[in-house]
Parts: sequence; structure tokens; C-alpha cells
Amino acid sequence: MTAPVLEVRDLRIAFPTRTGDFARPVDGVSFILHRGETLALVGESGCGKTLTSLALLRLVPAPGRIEPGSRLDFEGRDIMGLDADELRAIRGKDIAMVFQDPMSSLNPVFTAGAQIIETIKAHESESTKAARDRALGLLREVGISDPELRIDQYPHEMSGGMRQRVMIAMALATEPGVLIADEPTTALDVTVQAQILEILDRLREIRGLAVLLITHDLGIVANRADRVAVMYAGRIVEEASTRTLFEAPSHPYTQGLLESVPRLTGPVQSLKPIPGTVPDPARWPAGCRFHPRCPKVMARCRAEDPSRLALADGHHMACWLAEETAR
Amino acid sequence: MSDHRGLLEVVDLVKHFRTTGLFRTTASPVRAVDGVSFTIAQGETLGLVGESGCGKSTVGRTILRLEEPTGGSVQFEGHDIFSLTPSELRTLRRRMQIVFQDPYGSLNPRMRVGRAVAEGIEIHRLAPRAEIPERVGSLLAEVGLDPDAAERYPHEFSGGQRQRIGIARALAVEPVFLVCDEPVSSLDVSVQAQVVNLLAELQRARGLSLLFIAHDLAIVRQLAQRTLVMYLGRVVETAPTESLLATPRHPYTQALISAAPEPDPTVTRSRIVLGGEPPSPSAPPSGCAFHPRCFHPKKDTRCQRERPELRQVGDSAAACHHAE
Amino acid sequence: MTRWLIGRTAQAAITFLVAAVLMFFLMRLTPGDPLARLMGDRPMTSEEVATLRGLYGLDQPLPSQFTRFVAGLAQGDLGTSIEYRTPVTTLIRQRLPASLLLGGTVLLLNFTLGVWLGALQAVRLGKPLDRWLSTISLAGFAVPSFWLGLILAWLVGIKWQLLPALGMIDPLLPASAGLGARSLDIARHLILPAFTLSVVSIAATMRYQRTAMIDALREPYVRTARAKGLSERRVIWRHAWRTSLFPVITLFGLWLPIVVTGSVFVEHVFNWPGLGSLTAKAISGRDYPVIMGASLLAASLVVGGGWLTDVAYAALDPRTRRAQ
Amino acid sequence: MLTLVGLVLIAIAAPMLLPDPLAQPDILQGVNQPPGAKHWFGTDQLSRDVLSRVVTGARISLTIAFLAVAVSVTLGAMVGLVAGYWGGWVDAVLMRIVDGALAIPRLFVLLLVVAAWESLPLLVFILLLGTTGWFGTSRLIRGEVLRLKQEPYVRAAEALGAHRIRIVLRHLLPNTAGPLLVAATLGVGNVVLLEAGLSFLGVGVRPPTPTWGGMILDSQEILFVAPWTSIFPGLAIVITVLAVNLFGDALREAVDPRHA
Repeated sequence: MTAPVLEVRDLRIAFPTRTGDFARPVDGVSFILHRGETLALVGESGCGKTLTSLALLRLVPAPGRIEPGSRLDFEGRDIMGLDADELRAIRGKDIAMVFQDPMSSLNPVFTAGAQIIETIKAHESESTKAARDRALGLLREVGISDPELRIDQYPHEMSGGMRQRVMIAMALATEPGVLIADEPTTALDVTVQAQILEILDRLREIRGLAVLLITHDLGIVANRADRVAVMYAGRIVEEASTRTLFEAPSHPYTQGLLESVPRLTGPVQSLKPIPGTVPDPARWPAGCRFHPRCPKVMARCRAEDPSRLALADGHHMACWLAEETAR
Repeated sequence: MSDHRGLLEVVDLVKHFRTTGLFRTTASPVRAVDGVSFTIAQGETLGLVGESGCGKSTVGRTILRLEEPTGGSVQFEGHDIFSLTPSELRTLRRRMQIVFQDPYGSLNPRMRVGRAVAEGIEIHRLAPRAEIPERVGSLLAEVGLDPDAAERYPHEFSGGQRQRIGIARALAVEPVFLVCDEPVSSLDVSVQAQVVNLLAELQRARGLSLLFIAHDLAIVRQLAQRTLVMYLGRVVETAPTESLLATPRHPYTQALISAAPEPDPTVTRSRIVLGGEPPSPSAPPSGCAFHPRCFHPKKDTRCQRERPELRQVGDSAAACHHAE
Repeated sequence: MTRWLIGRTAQAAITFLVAAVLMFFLMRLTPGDPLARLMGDRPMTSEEVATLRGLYGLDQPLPSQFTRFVAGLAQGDLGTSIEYRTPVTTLIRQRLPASLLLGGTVLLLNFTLGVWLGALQAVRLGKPLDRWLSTISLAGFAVPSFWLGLILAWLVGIKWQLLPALGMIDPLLPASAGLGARSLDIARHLILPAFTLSVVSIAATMRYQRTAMIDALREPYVRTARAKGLSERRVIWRHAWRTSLFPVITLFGLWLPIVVTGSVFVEHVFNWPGLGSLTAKAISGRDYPVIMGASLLAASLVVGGGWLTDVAYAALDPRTRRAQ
Repeated sequence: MLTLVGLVLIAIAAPMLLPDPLAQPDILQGVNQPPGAKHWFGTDQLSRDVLSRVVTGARISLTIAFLAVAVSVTLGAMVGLVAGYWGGWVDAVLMRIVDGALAIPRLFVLLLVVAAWESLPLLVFILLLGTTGWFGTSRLIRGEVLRLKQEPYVRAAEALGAHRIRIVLRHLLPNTAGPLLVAATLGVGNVVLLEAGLSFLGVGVRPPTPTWGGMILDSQEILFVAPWTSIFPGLAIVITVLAVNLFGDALREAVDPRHA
């Protein structure tokens, strides 16, 4: 494994609640992203995966804030300590983002080209002409046919898949080292989703990108990611290489998640859902946050919060069962 | 499929949407549904699959006449749905119900859950007033909710619970036929499975017929004996679900199956990535609507000229000139 | 686009016609005689009354009065003022420049200042600046313009003698005064009425802009702009503000009629020789043709303003521009 | 909110505490007295107590405003619900009429009607204010209904076989209550200003009934001698309308789902 480009340690994000208290939708998340790899952050809605991604560029929407003590290191630089200008220099230049909804993530009143060119010019002293040429090249690279026509079109004149390609072209405009893709295909149809994922894969290989892929869909992850981190209730509950995670899921939540996904192959089996519902970030359960829904709950789980325990090299989980197996 | 008597028979259903204003604009209409036919037998679950904008939801709404059709006919228990008077239609609504996709929009935010579930019973006077609370309680229990849920408002429930309430409301009038319009698409995976299992259980226990609309083939597989694949307002393939998955005959079905993400890294299928995107339903391509994206090796000019009709291939029916 | 334009124009024409018809019937359906006031001033013989009635067409049945009214309207004939014995169109033509000057000044002030302040409030949402500006603008909203005008005329104009309080031109200004001196004189007269009118009307622009800007700032594309590493100034003023301006265009059409209507009180109080004070005088004189004429003008401005903003919107906003 | 409650309370309780607003106690020497211990707000040219007239004016203005808004909100809600839910030609005809009516500024609509009456009965005045104020509300409600009509829960009620009337009363009306309430509140402030304006132009409520607009009109000639006769009724209008609008604003934020 190569050098880490992004290192997140003990990330906590707090939002004030109406009762004057704080909710912590992200509560102690740590992970490392290496050069050239795809790390998938998987979880259900409300688990804090999107906020985590926004925090990496300090884009957490007000009134939420990243709590002191959280560490975000990009190539050894402390992102938390950057001032506004230094932060801006990193945003879009070194770390780029692709968001879920390509319609509302592009500004409707500017053409696709204008938005790409703007990104280039924000970071490099390039003439408009040269930036435009680069934009055309980028559009071609993400598989848009007729880039000369498309570059002067507005987002509403394009289909969803095309808009997402524009978003990707824009993100790659300044050759970033890290690409954060937050549910990049959730708003798209299956056949278009496949196209977008292919492009991301290809670009990662060609450009040696480090990709943080955020998704709720385990199916997407299986063939695209090198490593997977599963989030539940503001924490990472299990992290492993993709193969290990799917073949030997260890955390009861990961196991439950995999058993509740319907499949196309193999015999039809009735699904085994996880009982109960996802908890509210303002009221995380005490002890292990999964314990009210866990089929393997022990007395200890109700009182004590399990920390990150290693099962094997590169395989961690936050569950007391890890200790049981270790013994 | 114990009983092959057709409960619902849809023939050549057409629904076009027009953009209307003060002065009718004559822009070409959106051909949301463009000649769809199928039958559903008593106690059968039919899956209806396709991508967004293919018209699958419109089919569901039009056969219940929640949208007025442009053409075609629907026979339900021997009644011609499209020629019923408003009051006859209201009476027949008891027999056929719908569950919607959006768990947040499908319940009136200012109505207690109990009242929402009771509404159908009140409308059709299915029980004396005094017995309604009891009925509501047992319906809530049937979908896996506490009876005290009746006193609460929808916003106090999670998405999955709301979907259960929506199902209870539909079941309150004791329908024989239920349209499920993407009932689990906006739910989290772990909760999705709960609702899928609930629907399977209810279908068995009550002998319901279901039209299960979804974009996810894997979920349809859990419930439907037979599946219909739609593309741009038309049926491109229909077959028993297992044969559809094992031997898809239409190239679009093949692509759809291949693109479906499977949570298993060991499954390495030959990946078909379609070029282009679904065209606009207001200007469908000539001939076979799928031809601009088609990868079939035998694709020829006939595909551009001539619209393929559904024809029997094995135990499937596929609308492709070259299906085999 | 042309089809849409024709439709929108026809709609505007219909709206204006409906408004005109409503006005006609409003006036005719009220009890009281339009000539009562005229007769009250000096006793008239019944022959005189009959002549006058004939002159104004009041002796004819309602339908033929209506036909006359519409025919007159079509020819641009708004009748003759009872008080001034002059065609209403001539009166309006005489008074229009003064109103345009006042209304135009206010419009300009409203839009430059209101849009800027409103946007600033949104950027500082919830901060003291926003709260202060909100309260001040709301207070302006609550002030009766005639009262504010009176107080200002009294304080600034009479008591402190800082600015002329009444009229548009100083009657003592020598006829030999040059263009510069004349303009300066008019400008000095303009300050108080324009200020008064702006104070009571700027709140609407500010609030509208504030809401539009708050919405724009919450859009995901603003987050995208930040994530791209654009400067905060560019994010706010180029990405959020420019998009938020499109809905604000619609306000412009709303304010166009202020040239006539919003200024009735203010022109009256400051004795500004425009259409507003003409209307105010017509009210006390029960000068119906003048009130009618002013109302028709106001209605045409409302309709025309609406038409203009819709067309401007369609022409400027890329979202509608190419979609048409 | 508190200001508003206070205003209403004062308007109700005042007659018991204050001198007769119509009485002219000292027409010879008590004319145009500046504010002082005896008359907090001073007296006018007929030696009437300004405070007492302002307070009585509050009662009249607020009564007029509340009743007029009740009329216009009811009409607006009815037309909006019918047009929005029935749709088709009913909607087209109603909305063309509303468009036309909205094209005439409300002041002019009122002027056209009101100017004809030699003496305007209060009830007629209120009705006129009410019947000229519903056009905007009906548009608002129609828009809401068009949106709500597409909501799955309304479709579900249709699918259950609910009659149109049931859908309107049980599903649509309760869900338009929020915007309706906001429109009503802001309408009150609007009518207070409008009524004052009409009275100022001399075509509203006729003297000697004290109204704020009428008082400002009366004091126009004595503004230089006795400015308090104009300042206090004006301030009363500002405070009332501001209080109502602030309340409406708070209400809007509470009702608007975007702020929830």
C-alpha cells in the first residue's frame, strides 16, 4: 500500500438541537485514504456519511461545526488549521467533490463550459481560451459526445447522466489527487449508473486518483472498491478489504445489511431484515449504538461502547464480539 | 398461480400527457404509456420493471383510473373500469387499492394515523362506528405496528413505519388487488427488506393479487411470479421471473440485469454497459425504440424502420426482431 | 417561443378586458348618482340635468352604456372630466411626466437599494444587521404614506425649512432661470416625496430579495461552488445572487403601477402635480371619468408590467430561454 | 404577539377608563392643548381628548380590519379550493376573473365604489373592504391546492373512493390552514392601512366617529399648531400594523416547511 493522502482521526461534528443540547451525527470517525485506491464509505441514511465527506473540505453547513480534537490531514498538512485562503487553494485543486444530485449541484444559469472554466481559472492563471480547450478535453475524457456543442449548453438541456459527467469533468479540471464522490449515481437509472461508475473506474486508473466513494448501495461497492468502511450511527463499525468484508463480514450490522439485500443470482431466499429502525442522531442509544437492533446483543453492549478492535491485518470492527473471538 | 382466471385484464393501454395552458400548445405529447397489455390472475403477483420515465407508474395509476386514460381498456372482475360512472367507480375502489412510493407524502400530515386508516372503512361503511377503533387496531397489528400508533401523527414515524401505515390504509377496505408503486424504493436497505417480507406475507395470507412496480429487479424477484419489462412506454419483454433472469431475450433486459449491482465481489458477469441514455418519451425513436442504444450483433435497418411486436420466444414474449 | 409569446399577449389582453368590464360594473352598480356632486354645487334645472345625462350617456340602458364605454375605450377615449370639462386623456397626458419622474426615481431607488440590502440580509442571515434591517423595513411597511409625508413636510419643509415641501416647481423661480437651475429646483422638490414613497415601499423588494437569496444560498450548487475553491465573494455574488435575481424580476412588474397608484397619497400630500394628486382631487369632486381613467391606466400598467416581466424572465433566464 | 394582545385589550378596556372621545369639554379654552398631565396626548381643535380618540379609533380600525379579513379569507379560501380542485373550465373562468380583478389596484377598486356613497354605512364599508380583498388569497390557496392535489395522500384518498367534498374538507382545507392564517394576519395590517388611507381621503368612515385616518385628515390644517393631533394617530397605525406584520412573519416561519 502506498502513502496515505488523507488521514481522518476522531472526526466529530456537532449540531445544536432545539433543546439547547448537541447532536453528533458524526461521532468519532477515523480512516485513512491511500493514493490510487478506492475506499468506500457505506451506510444507511442518517449514518453521517455525507457529513463526513463534507467535513473533509470543511463544508459542514452551519450551524453544524467540526469539534475541536478532530484531525484532518491532507498529505501531512492539517486541514483544520488552514485559514480561508489556504483552504480555498486546496478545495477543488487537491481535493475535488462530486455530489449526489447533478441537477441542483450545477448552477442552472451558467453553461457547463463556464462552470468548468471557472474552476480552472480559480486555481491557475490560464487564459480563457486555453481553459476552454482544456474543458473540451475534459468533456471528451468523461465520454460526452459532441463536446463543442455541449460546452455551451445549460444544465437543464442535458440528461441526468450527462450532468453527472459534467460534474466529474469539473471535479477533475485541476487534476486533484483525491476525488470524493458522494452518492454519485443514486439519482440515476441503473443503466446510466453503470456508465458513470465505469468512467470513475477508468479515471482512477489513468490518473492514479484516490477515491472516497460514499454510497448506501453495497452492490456498487462490491466490484469497485479496494476497501470498505461500514458506518452506523455516526461511527465506522467495520472496516476491511472488500473481499474480506463480503466473504467474512464480522460486525452484526454488516452481516444484517448483507442478508437484507435482495439478490439476482442464486436461489431466491426470503430476506432477513434488521429489526427496528435507524436511530435519531439527537438520541443515539447508550452503549453500542447497534445494540437495540442487534441479534447477538450481550449485557455488556447495553452499557459499554465498543471501540475499534483489530480482527486481522486491515480488518477492524467496533463490536465486543471481536474480543470474544480474540480470546 | 393456482387460478388462471384473469382478475385484471389490460388491453392496449395508452396514456399521453399534454402540456396544457390557456392556449393549448401543440407540442408533441409525452407518450408515457403507449399500448401496454397484460393480465393478472387471482392471487398472482406481477412485477413491472423499468427505468425512470418508462411509464411504469403511469400504468399503475391509469388502471386504477387515478389518471384518465387516452386509450385502451381495463377489465377488472368483469367491469370495464374506463366506462364506469364516478359513483360506480367509487364503489369499485374498495376492491382495488394502491401503495405509494413516497413514505413522507403518502400520509396526510394533519391526520392521526388511526383516522387515516379508518378513512376507507368510513367511506364504504364497512363497520359500525363503534367497531372502527378495533378494526384499525387489528389492521395496525397486521402490518406490525403497535395499536397505540393510531393516536399519533405521521411525522412521529420513520419511513418504513409510514409505509406500513400506508399498507394498512389500503388493506382497510379489504381489496383483492393492490398496486404497489415502488413501495420500497425510498427506504433504507435494512428496512426495505422488512416491507418486502410484509408484502409477501400479506399477499399469501389474504390471497391478494399484486402489481408490483419497481426499478430494482432483485426486489421484484422476491415477490413476483411473472415480470414485465417496460422501455419508453412499451412492454419489451414479459416472462416468468426466473426465466427472465436466467435467459433474458430482449437486449434491454440483458443490459438491465447486467447493470444491476450485486453485493458480491465473486459474481463476475460479463458487464454490458449501454451507450447513451433513455430518449425522451415525447420523441421516441422510430422503429424499435431501443435501437439507438442496442448492442445486439444482428441489429439492422429493420430495427430502425419497423416496430417489433411482442412474440413468443421460449417461455418469454419479447419485442425484438432478433430475439431468440 | 413565438407561440408562447402570442399566448401570453392574448392572456394579458383578456385580463385587461376583464378588468375594464369589472370596473365598469363596479361603478354602475353602486348607488348614488355620478352627477350628484355636480348638481349639488349649484342648482340645475331638470333640462340641464337631462342634457348632462345625455352628454355622459347616463340616460341610456346599461347594455348600451357598456357598448359606448367599450367603443370609447377602443378608440382611446376615456370620456370627459366633469370637474375640468377636459378630455380625461388630455388630463392624463398633462400629468403623466410628473408622475413618471417621481415613480421612476422611486423605482430606481427601490431596485438598487432594495436588492442590495435584501441580498446583504440573506448573507448575514440571523445576525444583528439582518434583524435590524428586517425590523426597519417592516416598520416602513407599516407607515401610512400620507402620514409620513405630512410629518416630513411639516418637519423638514416648514419647521426646519430645509427642502421645499409642496409642489414640483418653485413659483418664485425667475422665468429666466437656466436649465440647470430648473433641474436643481425640481430635484429639490423631488427629494421628500421620493423619500416618503421609497420608505413605504422598499420593504417589499428587500424581503423578496432576501427570501430569494436565502433559497439560492441553500442550493447545492452553492456548495459545489465552495467545493471548487471559489472565493467567498464569487460564491455569494456570482453563484447565489445572480440566480436569485431572476425571481426578483417579477417584482418589477408589480412596481410599475406605482407610477400611478402608489403615489395617490404621497402626491396628494406634497401637492405633486402628477396623476396621483389628480386622482385624489377627483375623489373629493366625484369626478368619475377621471377616477375611471386613472384606474384603467393603473390596470393597463399592472397587466403590461406583468407581461413585460414574464417576457423579460423568459428572455433572460436560461432555464426558460431555451426550454420554450 | 404581546403587543398585539395588548392593543386588543386596550381597545376593549379603554371606554371605561377614558373620557368620552366625542365630548368637547372646553371648546373655549381647551382647544389644541399640548400633551400634559390631564390630556396625555393633548387635545384637538374641538378640545377633544386625543388619547381617548386614538384608543377608540383602535377599536374601530381593528374591528373593521378583523371583520373585513374574515370575509375576504373565507371568500378567498372558497374560490381557491374550488378552482384548484375542480380545475378545468371552472378554474379557467374563476382565474381569469381574479386576474382581471387583481389588475385593478385595490385602492382604485374601492375608490370606484366608495366614492359614490354620500354616507357610507359601516357595515357596507366592511363588506366592501372584505369583498375586494380575496383575490390574492384565492390565488395563493389555488396554488397550494394544485400542489397538494398531487400529494400521494390525496391520491390515496381518491383511490379509497372518497367523495370530492370529503377530500376538500378533510385533506385539502386542513393543509392550507397554515398559509391561510398567514394571509389573514398580513391582510389585517393591510386593511388597517387601507382603511386609514380611505378615511384620510374622506371617503371611508365618516366623522364624527374617530378613526386614525380621519384624525390625521382633521389635523392637517392644525399640524403646525398642534402636531400631536397627527403624530399620535399615525404612530398608532404604525405600531398596530407593525405588530400584526411581525406576528404574521413569525407565523409564516412556523408554518413554512422550509423552516421546520
